[in-house]
Amino acid sequence: MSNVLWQLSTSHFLALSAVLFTIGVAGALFRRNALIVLMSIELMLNAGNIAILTFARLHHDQSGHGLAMMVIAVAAAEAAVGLAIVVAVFRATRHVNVDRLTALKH
Amino acid sequence: MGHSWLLPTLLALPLVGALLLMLVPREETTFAKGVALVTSLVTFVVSLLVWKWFTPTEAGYQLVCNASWIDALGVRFKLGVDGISIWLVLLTTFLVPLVLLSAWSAIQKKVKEFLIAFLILEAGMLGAFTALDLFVFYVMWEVMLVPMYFIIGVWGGERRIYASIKFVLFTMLGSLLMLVAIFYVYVKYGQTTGVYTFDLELLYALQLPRSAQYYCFLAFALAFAIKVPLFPFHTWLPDAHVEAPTSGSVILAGVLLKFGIYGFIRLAIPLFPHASYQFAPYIVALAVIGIVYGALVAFAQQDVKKLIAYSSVSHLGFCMLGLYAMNAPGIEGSIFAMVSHGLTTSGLFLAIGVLYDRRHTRQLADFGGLWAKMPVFAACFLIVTLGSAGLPGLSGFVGEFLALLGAFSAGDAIPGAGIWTAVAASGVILGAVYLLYMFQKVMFGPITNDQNRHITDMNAREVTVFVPLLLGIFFLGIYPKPFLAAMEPAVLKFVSVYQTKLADEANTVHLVSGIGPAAAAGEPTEPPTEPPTEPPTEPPTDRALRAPAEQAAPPTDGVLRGRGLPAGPSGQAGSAP
Amino acid sequence: MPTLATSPTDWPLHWIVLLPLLGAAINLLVGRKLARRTVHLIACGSVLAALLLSLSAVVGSLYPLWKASQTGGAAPELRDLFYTWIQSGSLRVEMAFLLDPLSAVMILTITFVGFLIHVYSTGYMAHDPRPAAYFGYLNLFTAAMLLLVLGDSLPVMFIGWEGVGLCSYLLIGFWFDKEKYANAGRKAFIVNRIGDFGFLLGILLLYANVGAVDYAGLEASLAQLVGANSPLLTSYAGTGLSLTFFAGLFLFVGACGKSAQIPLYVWLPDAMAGPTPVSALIHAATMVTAGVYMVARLGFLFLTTPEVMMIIAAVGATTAIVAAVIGFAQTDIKKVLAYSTVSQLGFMFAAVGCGAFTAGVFHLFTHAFFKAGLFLAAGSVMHAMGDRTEIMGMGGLRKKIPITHATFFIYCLAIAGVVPFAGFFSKDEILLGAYVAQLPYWPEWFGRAIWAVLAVTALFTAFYMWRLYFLVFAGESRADEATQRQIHESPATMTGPLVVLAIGAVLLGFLGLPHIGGLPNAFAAWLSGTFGAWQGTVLPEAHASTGTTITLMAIALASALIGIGAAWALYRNGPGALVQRLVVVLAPLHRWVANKFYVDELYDLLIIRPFRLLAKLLFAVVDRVFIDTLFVNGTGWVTRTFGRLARRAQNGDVQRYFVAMLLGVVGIVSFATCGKPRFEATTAGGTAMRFVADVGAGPGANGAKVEWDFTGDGKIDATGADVTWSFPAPGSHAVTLRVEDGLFREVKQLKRVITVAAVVLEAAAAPAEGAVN
Amino acid sequence: MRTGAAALLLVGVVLLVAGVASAQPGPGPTAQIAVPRPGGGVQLLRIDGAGNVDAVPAVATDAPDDMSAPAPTGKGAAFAFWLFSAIVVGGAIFTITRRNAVTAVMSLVGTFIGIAAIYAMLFAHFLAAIQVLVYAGAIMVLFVFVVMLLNKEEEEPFAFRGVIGKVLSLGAIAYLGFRLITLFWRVKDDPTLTEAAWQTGEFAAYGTTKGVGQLLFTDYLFPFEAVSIVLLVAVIGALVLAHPEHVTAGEPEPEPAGKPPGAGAGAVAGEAEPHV
Repeated sequence: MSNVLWQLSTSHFLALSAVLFTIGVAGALFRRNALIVLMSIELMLNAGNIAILTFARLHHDQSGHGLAMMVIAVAAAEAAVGLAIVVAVFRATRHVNVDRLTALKH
Repeated sequence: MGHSWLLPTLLALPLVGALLLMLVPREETTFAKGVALVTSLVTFVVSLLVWKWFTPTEAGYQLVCNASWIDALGVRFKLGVDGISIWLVLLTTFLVPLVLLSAWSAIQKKVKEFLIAFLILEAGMLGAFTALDLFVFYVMWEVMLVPMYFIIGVWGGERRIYASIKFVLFTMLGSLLMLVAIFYVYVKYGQTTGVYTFDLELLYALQLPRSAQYYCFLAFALAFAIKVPLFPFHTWLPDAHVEAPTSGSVILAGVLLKFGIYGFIRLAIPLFPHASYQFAPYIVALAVIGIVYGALVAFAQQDVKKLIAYSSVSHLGFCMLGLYAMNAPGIEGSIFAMVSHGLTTSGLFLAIGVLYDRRHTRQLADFGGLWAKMPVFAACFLIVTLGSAGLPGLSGFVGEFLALLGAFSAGDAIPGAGIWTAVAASGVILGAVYLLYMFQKVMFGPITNDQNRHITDMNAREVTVFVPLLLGIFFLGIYPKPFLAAMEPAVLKFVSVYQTKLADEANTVHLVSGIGPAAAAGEPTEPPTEPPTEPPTEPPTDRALRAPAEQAAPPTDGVLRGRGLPAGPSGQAGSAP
Repeated sequence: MPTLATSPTDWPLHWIVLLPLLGAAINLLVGRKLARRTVHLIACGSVLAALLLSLSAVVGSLYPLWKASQTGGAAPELRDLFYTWIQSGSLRVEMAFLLDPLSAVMILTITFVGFLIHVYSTGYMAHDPRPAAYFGYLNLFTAAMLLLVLGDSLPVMFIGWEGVGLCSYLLIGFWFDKEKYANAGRKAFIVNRIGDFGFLLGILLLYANVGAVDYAGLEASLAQLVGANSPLLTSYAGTGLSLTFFAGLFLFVGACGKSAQIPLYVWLPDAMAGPTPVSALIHAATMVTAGVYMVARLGFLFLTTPEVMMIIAAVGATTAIVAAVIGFAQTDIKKVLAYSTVSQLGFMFAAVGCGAFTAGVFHLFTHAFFKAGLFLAAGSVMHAMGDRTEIMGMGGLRKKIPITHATFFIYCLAIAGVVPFAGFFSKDEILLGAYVAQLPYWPEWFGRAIWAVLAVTALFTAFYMWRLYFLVFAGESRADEATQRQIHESPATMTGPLVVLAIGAVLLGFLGLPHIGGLPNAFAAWLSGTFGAWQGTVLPEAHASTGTTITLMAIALASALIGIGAAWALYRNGPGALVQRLVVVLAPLHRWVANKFYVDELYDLLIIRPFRLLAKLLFAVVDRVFIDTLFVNGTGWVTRTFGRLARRAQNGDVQRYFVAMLLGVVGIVSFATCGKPRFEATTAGGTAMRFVADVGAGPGANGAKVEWDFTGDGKIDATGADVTWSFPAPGSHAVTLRVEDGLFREVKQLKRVITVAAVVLEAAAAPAEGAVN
Repeated sequence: MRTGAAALLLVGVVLLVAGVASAQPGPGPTAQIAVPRPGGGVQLLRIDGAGNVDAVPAVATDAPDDMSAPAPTGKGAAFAFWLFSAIVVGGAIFTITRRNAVTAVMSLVGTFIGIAAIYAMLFAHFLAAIQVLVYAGAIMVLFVFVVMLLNKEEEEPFAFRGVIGKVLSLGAIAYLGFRLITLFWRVKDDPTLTEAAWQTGEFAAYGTTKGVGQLLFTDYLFPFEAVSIVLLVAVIGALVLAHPEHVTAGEPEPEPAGKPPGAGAGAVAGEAEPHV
């Protein structure tokens, strides 16, 4: 047990990213508020970033950092557009409960 | 071999006509019809030219045009004509002008589009008949389908949508399976020889292992069985015929049905001889059932067009029977029966068209006693009906007689040939029964329906449509020798290709020596195109295909079929006294 | 037409067929525009030209050849190769013509009687609205019949065969506006077609096994087969019966269809719906005799199968007697004659069946004359009685239409078989031939049984013919006043042919005199040209003692006279009291006979109705329900239902879509990471086995460590994906494979029991160069 | 709000205690921080993109380092790791459980800062900065802005519509998490992960702005430019979407039964935002 606690290895970081990802998925699934869903997506993205950087570190290769940069940029874009949509939806329907926004069904 | 420009021009003419038609303003219908008719007549003249330069004594492909089309895939725009396809090409170019003439007053709405569709259909048909490249054949096969869909779908009767969709779905199902088989053959040939090509003459040399042959043959056979139509796959035909306009059903019955059998002769049997040898009993059984079933059901019809549709099922059953006899009389009989069926059934449909233009009904009950009022029509209708019933002296008999004769003496190719042929010969009686039943219901008896009292006889246009047909029926019946002589060498070559590949017992993917252009011309087969960069990976189907070969022994019915050439007195030319 | 002195093998016989064909073409195509007289002229002219050409061919060219053959020369025949009809593979059918004594007799009958009937028709059909069509069909018929007779091979005969069938269809249904007549025409054509089916099968069978379709070729190959006693003849296709049995049987079915023998005779009585000259020409003189001609022509084939000859004789005899019996109770003049034709045809078939080909053909020849005459006379009677055919309503015409009466009287004498007339000699020949018939495998009594049946039939024939005569001509007229008044003799064009035929009925008998006292039998001598080759083997005609011949002739004459007497007694002036009592006493029998033994109804019940039912059933059930609704629309329905199911899953809930995505991810992850290792073992010769491990293609594959344990002791025996290991002994061994994943360090293990080939023993002994397969 | 903070504190304390309590002498050397590396020298493995491994000539160290033997790292790194991962996980759980959106946003900011720390431990210094700057700074500000805009108290946070689907997904998530963890657990271990051992020579600038910048502007120039375009499009998109005029008064989403649709539409029209 002791060396698991004190002996850091790639697995720790990957385990962390796995946990974070799982929490993000749970959030996206169970929360009704569109904002929280968006935040959970951010979480999932960051979990991905951690894993990328861990492997970059493992393989001594900086291209992982480049990729992480791209992920952050895309996340930013995604957040912007997501929030814009949420605002527009809110303005139209006065609420942002995801489970009542099923207009795209038809 | 000269005149390689001829076949492409034959193909291009209808398309040029279609383009010209597009320029014609919409309301100038008569002018448009004129343009279409002239184009089709010019095409007919060019096809006569093809016949003139066609040397009947030569077995190989003639007037071959071999242009490169898609080099990356090894697809060559290769057209050629031989004894088997020459008459079908001529039949097509012969029928189209007649049909356009007969549709002069029948088609009222969207005339221009109708004519364009028809000319494209003609180009598709000619292309498919002359294609010597599997890819070109498949493309033309689909090009044919689209205009036919429109002709039935737009200008058809009440339930035309249902009929046209059913028609397209049936044919599409078959052709897609065929496409898979084509690619399989293409890849297999590429892997064994490194040369990726769709060229039929080269592909003929390919011998696939037994299980692969079974699956590919079934794929091809389904596509062509639907087109023939063999017994269980025929239900699209009556609907398509009933709903199609007269000209549509004439071309559908006259030419399109022939692709089924042509496909068998050109593709299915030479490419997969073992499989066709193995499935021969079942296909012959279906054909004979088709003959009897088609005739019986035709007898129970109230709608004349449906009756004739089922008669086509019955007639083409004879062609299939003849084809599977695998000897010269049988196959020549089958091809001849196809051509004569093209003439007689087109005549029948045109006659029904004449009645439909006057009475706008197809129910037998509405007619009766027309002979008195329409003697000229009666004469034409009688000759065409008797031709279709196979009266000796008319074209129908020669085809049926040869097919039955070939099938009867093909003991090895078809087990129990005698019994099957006897049952098929009963089709001769049934044919007379339902055709004369129809003829009597329409022509004989007192005039019951008062609308028939003042029905007018055929006008000059309709007579000019019938005259060439009748001449064809009589000429083919009285003097069929030149037609049969032209087919002879090509048919014998087909039989020899079939037998050499059948005799080759190896159960692996390899080339059979002595087949393909090289064998005929004698020089080694140099690869016509350089292989593309890297051969596509092994299609997954292959591993699945090879697996069953190991466990399941090929489904021979107990006795392993004799390896020797199917003897029988009429097997090879000149062997009989 | 000058006699064309050309070589026997290139005589333009085809013109005999082409002339009437030309006449038919002209009449059918442009006849409607021509005047009635020109139509008559063309029709009769073309047949006359054919007659003259035939005469010149027979007398001019064939007769000298025949005379030469009498003194040992070659068989007399004229051949003409018009052109090659079908040439496909080894099958070669020429449109070739053969004129030999047999076909000479036939073409002369056809053209001569045909011409007389054409002349008669001009009178009979004087006020018919469609003369061009009628005469066109009549010419077409003559051409087809000539083609049938002159044909040199079976397929060419088949063309004529179906051609005459077509013409009879058109002519029977000539007055098509009456539904009944059209049905009769169709019935005739279909029954003929059934016969043609048999004929076709016969041709196919012969060609498939003998390889020839023309008579000469057939005769040669059959002789060769008989000579070589080939298995084909002893037991074809393992049936113990000879090939020629089957071929003969099928051909005989064709003959039955055409010549209206049991069971395919039902169409002939109905064929009386056509105009009377048509019945005379087609259903008396020519077409119906085609069957007899075919059997005679293929005599060499039938002689090789005595069983079929027996069947032919039996069928002929039964048809003769059954038809004669039915003839008793008929009240329609044409029906009586129709059944009489069926009966006389039965006679001919019985003769041919017994091997008496000459007698059969001779009777055919004479029958053509007096039966055609009878029909024409009946025509003129109907003409006189305003087209009514009910003989019960006739009577007393003796004085009113004298010429018709006189000729009818002669014909009745001829058909009854009274001495000087043709009927006696030809029928007597048949009776003699039957009496002495003795073919191989035949029981001795069979010939005499046939003779007995035929003799009784001869008596019946005399009876019903003279019953007809007395009812129509004797006693007072039973017609109503109006018809009686307008009874008048037919015009010259009609009575002329009657007289000529009457003369024929009288004189022709002397052509075939019986062989007693050195009387010359010209007919037999003439036909020996054709039958000579295989005639001798069969007919012991010559050595029938004069005594038996005379007694048989006496019996025949006696039966004829008895028949006439009985008819005179019963019907001398109309249906007398005796007849009434007889009808009452034999009421059930009478009803049966009057309704033709209910044969038509039987056929209708057994064949036609089930046929229609089957057709409707097949269409409704198999086509509509089974294939259409089940398969075609069924697939449509299946795709639609699955579509609707899928649509319900898309309900717009974003999180539900996310769940779907999630499941996908989970699936991929789990699939990518938990593949099981596999390996294949193949014998590498001897007890060594080659193991190839399959570690899959995932990211971890390339760094994977593969360890094998063959000895089951847990220690690693070998590493690497492709290993060859030789086992100490054959039998089953436990092999464990351990694979450690390159990326995730996951270790997977697979334990499998493999059997090393037991056959290893001798392989081990043999030098192990290892037959690796 | 209060219970969340308490839970976070509790987790931290527990970790602290466990760490100290378990510091008995492990099988390895004693618990001093700086322990000389046995055998010295590191065998560097470079794995290029195609996945085949080739050994880079050993850096001038005295002997190839035995990869399998765990090199003892300072406990400080481990302690830091557990602390920051606690912050990250706690923040994440807070984000998805808090009823109040603002608390959720704030806890998300905390998570991001924790993640920045983790990046730093992985020597991704540049990215740690970016993380704080872009993520915590810009994106979270955006979120805060929007949360403030639509701050409507939520009656019932969790959507349990279609419970079967959710339970199914719960099972899937658990399996996913477990599967990932077990897999990652067996990933090839690299003891020098958090060590600067090989941070010499050409790897000197590993993770620093110079290193990443060099990489971005040479090898990955095209993706870099592409991302800039993506951002541009995103900006325009957001502008268009959020602009008041362009919002077509979409037909109001059908309210659940009982709430008259009229009222909903009225409400929107009534209190339309004053034009920005």
